[in-house]
Amino acid sequence: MSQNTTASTLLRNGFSMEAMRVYFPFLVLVIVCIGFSIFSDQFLSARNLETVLRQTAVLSIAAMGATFVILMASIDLSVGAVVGLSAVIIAYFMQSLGIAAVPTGLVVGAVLGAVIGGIHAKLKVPSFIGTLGFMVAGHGLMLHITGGRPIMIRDETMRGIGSGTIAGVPSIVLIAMAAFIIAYVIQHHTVLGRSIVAVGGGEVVAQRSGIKVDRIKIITFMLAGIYSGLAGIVLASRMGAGSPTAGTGLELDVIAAVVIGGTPLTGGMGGVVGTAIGALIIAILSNGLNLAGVSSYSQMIIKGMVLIAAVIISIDRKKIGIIK
Amino acid sequence: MSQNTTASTLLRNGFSMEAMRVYFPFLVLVIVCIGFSIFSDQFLSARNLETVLRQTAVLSIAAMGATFVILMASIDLSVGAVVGLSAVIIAYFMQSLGIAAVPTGLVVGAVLGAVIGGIHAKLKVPSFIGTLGFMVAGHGLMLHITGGRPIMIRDETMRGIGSGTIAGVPSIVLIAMAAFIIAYVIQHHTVLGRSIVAVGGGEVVAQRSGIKVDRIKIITFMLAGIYSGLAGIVLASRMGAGSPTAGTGLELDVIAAVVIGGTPLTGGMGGVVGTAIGALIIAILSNGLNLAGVSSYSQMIIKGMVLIAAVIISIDRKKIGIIK
Amino acid sequence: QDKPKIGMPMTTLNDAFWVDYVNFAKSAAEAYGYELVVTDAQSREDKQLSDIETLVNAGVKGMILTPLSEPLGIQAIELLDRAGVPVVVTDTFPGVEVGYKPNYLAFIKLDDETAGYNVAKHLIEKDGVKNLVGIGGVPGISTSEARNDGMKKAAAEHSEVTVLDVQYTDWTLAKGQSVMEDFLTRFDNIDGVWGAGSDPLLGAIVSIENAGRSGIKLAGIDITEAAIDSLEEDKLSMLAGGHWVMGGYGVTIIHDYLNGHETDQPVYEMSLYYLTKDGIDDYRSAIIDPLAEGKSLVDWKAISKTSDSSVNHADVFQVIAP
Amino acid sequence: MLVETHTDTGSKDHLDTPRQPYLLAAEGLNKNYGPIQAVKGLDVYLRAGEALALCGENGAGKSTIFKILAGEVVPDGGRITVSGSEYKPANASQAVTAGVSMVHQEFNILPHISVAENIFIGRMDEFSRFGRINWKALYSAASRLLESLGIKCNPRAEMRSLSPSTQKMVELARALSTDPKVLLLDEITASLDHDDADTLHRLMNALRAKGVGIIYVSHRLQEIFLSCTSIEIMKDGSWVATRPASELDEDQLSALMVGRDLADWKRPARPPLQEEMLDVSGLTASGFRDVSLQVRKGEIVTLAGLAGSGTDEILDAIFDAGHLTAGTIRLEGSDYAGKSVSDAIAAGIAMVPKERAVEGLIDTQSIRFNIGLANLSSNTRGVFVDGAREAEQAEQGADMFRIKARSTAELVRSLSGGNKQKVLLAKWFLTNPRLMLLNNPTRGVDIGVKFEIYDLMLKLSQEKKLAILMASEDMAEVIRLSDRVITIRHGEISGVFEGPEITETNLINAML
Ligand SMILES: Nc1ncnc2c1ncn2[C@@H]1O[C@H](COP(=O)(O)OP(=O)(O)OP(=O)(O)O)[C@@H](O)[C@H]1O
Ligand SMILES: Nc1ncnc2c1ncn2[C@@H]1O[C@H](COP(=O)(O)OP(=O)(O)OP(=O)(O)O)[C@@H](O)[C@H]1O
Ligand SMILES: [Mg+2]
Ligand SMILES: [Mg+2]
Repeated sequence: MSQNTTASTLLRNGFSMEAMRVYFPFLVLVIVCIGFSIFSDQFLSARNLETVLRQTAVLSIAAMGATFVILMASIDLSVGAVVGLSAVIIAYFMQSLGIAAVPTGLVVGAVLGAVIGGIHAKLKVPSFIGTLGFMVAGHGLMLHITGGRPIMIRDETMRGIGSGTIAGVPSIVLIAMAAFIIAYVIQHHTVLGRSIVAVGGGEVVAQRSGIKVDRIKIITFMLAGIYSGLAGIVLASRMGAGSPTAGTGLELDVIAAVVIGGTPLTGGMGGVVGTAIGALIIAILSNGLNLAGVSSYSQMIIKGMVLIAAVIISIDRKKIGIIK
Repeated sequence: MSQNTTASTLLRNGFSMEAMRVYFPFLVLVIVCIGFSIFSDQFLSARNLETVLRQTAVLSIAAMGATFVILMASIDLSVGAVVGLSAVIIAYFMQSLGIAAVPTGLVVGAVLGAVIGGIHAKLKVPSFIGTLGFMVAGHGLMLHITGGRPIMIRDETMRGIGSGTIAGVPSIVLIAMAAFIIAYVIQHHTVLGRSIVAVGGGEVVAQRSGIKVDRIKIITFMLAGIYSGLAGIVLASRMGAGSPTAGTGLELDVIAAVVIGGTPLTGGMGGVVGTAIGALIIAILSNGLNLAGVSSYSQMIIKGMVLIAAVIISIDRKKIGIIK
Repeated sequence: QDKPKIGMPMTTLNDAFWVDYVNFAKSAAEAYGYELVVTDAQSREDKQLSDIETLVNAGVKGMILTPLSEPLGIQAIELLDRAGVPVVVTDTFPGVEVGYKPNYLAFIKLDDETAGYNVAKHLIEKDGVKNLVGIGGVPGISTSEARNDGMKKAAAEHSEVTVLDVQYTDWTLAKGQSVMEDFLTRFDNIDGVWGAGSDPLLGAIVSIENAGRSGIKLAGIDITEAAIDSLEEDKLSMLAGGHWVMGGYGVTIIHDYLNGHETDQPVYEMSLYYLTKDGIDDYRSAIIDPLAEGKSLVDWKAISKTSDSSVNHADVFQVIAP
Repeated sequence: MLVETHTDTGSKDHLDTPRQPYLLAAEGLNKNYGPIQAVKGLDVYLRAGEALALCGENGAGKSTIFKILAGEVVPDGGRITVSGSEYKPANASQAVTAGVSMVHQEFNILPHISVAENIFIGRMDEFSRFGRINWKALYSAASRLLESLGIKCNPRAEMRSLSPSTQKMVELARALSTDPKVLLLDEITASLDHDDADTLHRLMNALRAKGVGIIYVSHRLQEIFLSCTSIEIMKDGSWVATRPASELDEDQLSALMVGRDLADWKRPARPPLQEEMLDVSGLTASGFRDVSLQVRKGEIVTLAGLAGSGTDEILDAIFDAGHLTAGTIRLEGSDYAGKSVSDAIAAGIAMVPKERAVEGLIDTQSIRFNIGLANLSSNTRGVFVDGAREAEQAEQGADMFRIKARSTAELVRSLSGGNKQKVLLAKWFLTNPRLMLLNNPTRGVDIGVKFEIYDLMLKLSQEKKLAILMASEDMAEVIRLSDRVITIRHGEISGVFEGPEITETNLINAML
């Protein structure tokens, strides 16, 4: 805390402070990495770092979108279902359309996001419940479409996206990076991004300041849907299939990544830089525990505790104020 | 809306107004029941109504406890894990202690609740993340204790609780009713209940009114833990075992029951009467859809949509203000 | 229109194996003139118990049960006994022997441990695997744990074989993939992958391809269409399965019981069909294609005591092999 | 500009200057909240360059009128024109587009983004191309605006780093950035310090000179005469009178507002008191240091200081004594070792906080619940709440402070601002304290009730030997009530004044 204060006196304006805050999640990342490199020789190998990045791709893309929703102080439990639906629908249409089916994933995400956002904004259904409903219904729909069996993807281009590299970097990692840069620009340099932060910081104030709050809510859920759709494309290419259980449980990892990254569930502050680090932490945790050969029962216990510890270190209590 | 206003003029004091609000979830319950009685002859049979009450017992007990947490504007994702741990630990100790092991369930709940509450209140970890950590770790712990295999309960008294009746009413339903009455009294007639609502309505105001907010938070999570412990006892007696997967996924049903019952996630209003109805709605939904012979994929889709519709009808937007 | 109902409280329906199981049972129910009411517990025991109670209230005449756990099996059998509903248990041991209550007619099972054992044996003895990793199912579910046990047993019988590690995947392709990625990073010497289910194995195949590793043999349980394709492409060396017939035979037992015919044996044990690359063509033409064309694979009337009292269930309840 | 469409009807004694067209004319406004008629057939006429004060008791309907004009509340009836054209805003941004801007009484800020964004957030399109923001243009526009208004702050600073008064001024800048024709100010000075209040009044004059019309609400009547040209008085949602400001004085205005003449309100002579209640010495915490002061039983002592001088912190530190870094507190001669608010309440200390929305009241709950909250320890039997006593106490509080509500079961959120303040006072006075800490106790309370509260404070101090330590930004209030005034400057005591020494000049000099 005192370190924080000293640092803040050194810095003059709000944006450097913003930059400072990113170091807390980063600190957690460093601690976790040091920890694992002690228990496993392979952990810091180039090959494993590439693996970790691959494993982070889907999570981080989905979490970028969810960051916007959480910045707005809403929550999205439907992430996993939308990612899964996108993957399943792509795989379904790929059987007839081939690689041309890829954009359907984005369309699915955008449409679902708009519907979810519309229900939330216009019918005033709390986002927790609205998205919970879509989570349950979405998984049902995936089972309908697949008939309970994974739909294999035979298209070589699609499979190549999942497994290939470009200039030595896995292509899905490049996709995730591009998604991050776009999210960064949206958050920090666009009217939409600032409006999202404003709605999260105070909906009534935003409304009174002339922001069309309902419209921003719908657009934000749509944006999150598009990100989930993209995550679904990456998932499908990585798995070579649209599986009826694709994306199950992803929403909790996504929310954990966002919060560890320093965006509180009360919204209005934080952002995508922290989320990228948060997603890495979550992915590294699974990877590192597996590498260290920890039994899967113990892994669950350790993961739960590390999650709490990470948040203890990373969140900025002073700024958040009341913690709920 | 106008109906609400007219009604409120007829009624003089706050408790009747409070009572009014309960009608919205009740309305949903009635609609759902009418719907199912059209599609299934057996739905309204005495035997099925008894079954539904049995099926609601565990959920409603756990949801009573969670109502207090949500009234306080926190959230508890660890409900399922605590219920499961309670069931598993009872089953474990029952092997040597017999029926005397039953209270361990309450102890487990109380201790876990106090720890969770302490981490939240003292270390300022947002309850979503703190309880998510305990959810993951708790399931790991259950697997450890059971070694991955259910522990049978052979004690006849215990099994009798789960299947028996007293004066024609299933004993677990009587337990749930007692738990409800106690929760009602706590919420409406005790200092603790007032304090919980105050912390949910405005933490700073509560603190400035002489309420020891941290202590209330810890006590509330402990209370919720005890309710979860009790739910674990009922679950163990109903299942005749402590299973390593007991309670999985229960937390989402619990939160849905509370919100459908009219307690918003922003806390400060609502309460246990609504939750009892909300739990019934959730349980009836599964029961009715199965009775009506709806295919299980479609059930998921219908459930998701009904959840949203129920909230559209039941929540009191005027009172809640901003919906997040 | 109101046909008598038979209840089938399923543990999960998001998996190819159980979808085949249900579809096969449906063809039996249809042939005998029942409505098969299927519920999905989504792997939750309390939900399965509730589903069973609800099915009883729906007035089912009999039930085919695959309990999520032994205690649940006992609870269910007792509950069904009180309600007077006959039950045939499949796949998972319900904790009690047939006849524990008079309504518990039969147990049709696959020996999961043996299945896990045989698959591991194939990898060890036919494929010469020395350093094995296991891709498991769901922790705490008996089928999953028993298959693991069988695999470990086989490995223990061969002193030259090491089981490097076993991790769970919730039977999913995605987790199979990421678990395998981590195995590949951890162990340079993996030459065999044992799978408790075929979906996670498909995920493992993708990881191995991505990592550019060769010489790793994979085999596992559950014959699904997608897995057969991989078998054909030499990405898998063997698949064990075909036990999705259990539910359909359960319907036969119930049907006969309701018509006054006791079944012949308390326990029927399905021996798995072990499919390797050379058997694929036959398997496709004998099983997959007829199924796809909607043909019933079994002449249901012919194996029912109700239509032919000389039938012996023990002779006719077999995994369907090409 | 459209041709004049409205003239005075003569049926009411509106200002008689028919040459100029009305900038804003609202006629026959009605608004019902269920059975409550918040506004009943009210007319408001505003001319360019005019500053109209809207006066009325708490709950008279002033804020409701403002919300109607600002597009936040849809009226049940009535017709509004702005510059002669029909005006029916569906939301705040339509109102702004039509030239009507409002500054709310509560804070309306976004704490975690920059000052510049707080000003322009609703109109960022003006500073962006294809959705991408031109930050340079944004900051320089904000910088220019703030400078032209005489508001000193960095447009890049995070909003939460500013003082409350400056935050309020940024809100004013936001309203003015839209170049409004009509500016609505709802009790804005309640949040401003002296300097900023001066700046505000200068700005109001400048705006009027530019032809902007202003409607102004404040319960500090002297301000109204400083900056308003005419006064409209309302009661229970209905129009009472409209007069040029020059034709009224403070006493006449209060007589019109509350129907009684308050001109002769004087603090009764008070006997000197000896017995010590509070003795604070060497008190230090963040925001102030080495503060020593005494309050005797039956005495009213006031801490006076500019915003940020530390008066709020001193009151807070006594009430919630866990954060003290040095110093001792003695109550009635014995050491007070309390470390928390509940210790303070148990020791007979009560405190009416400054920010009622954040620290004072839970607005999703009833009046009864809120009053009961500070009295939980006394209204109990074991762990149970004595509901009957609680209800009785709430009734007593509602009577004592004349809270305008249908019943004590009404939710606090549906009360007017001043009535909320009364609930807050009732909550704390009913704890029967021996030491009362009051921070701006009559904030937003109308003039009639204000004097009743003064009477009550004096009566309790006299009869029950209640000791009162108060802070107030209302100079008239300080002078009227205090037995002693302690001025605070930069967190330290800068002077002590008693009896006739308590004059505005003396105090201001010691505060600056
Ligand atoms: N949303 C609402 N629901 C119910 N009653 C309301 C609502 N808003 C206002 N009222 C009532 O309307 C009346 C007028 O309130 P309003 O806030 O306009 O008064 P005001 O003149 O601004 O008072 P104050 O000086 O205290 O701010 C009050 O009786 C108030 O209780
Ligand atoms: N969300 C809401 N729901 C219902 N009524 C509301 C809501 N928000 C505000 N009000 C009504 O608006 C009126 C004004 O409330 P508030 O105290 O916030 O402003 P105010 O009257 O201007 O306060 P002050 O007079 O102190 O400036 C109140 O009568 C209140 O009932
Ligand atoms: Mg007002
Ligand atoms: Mg007001």
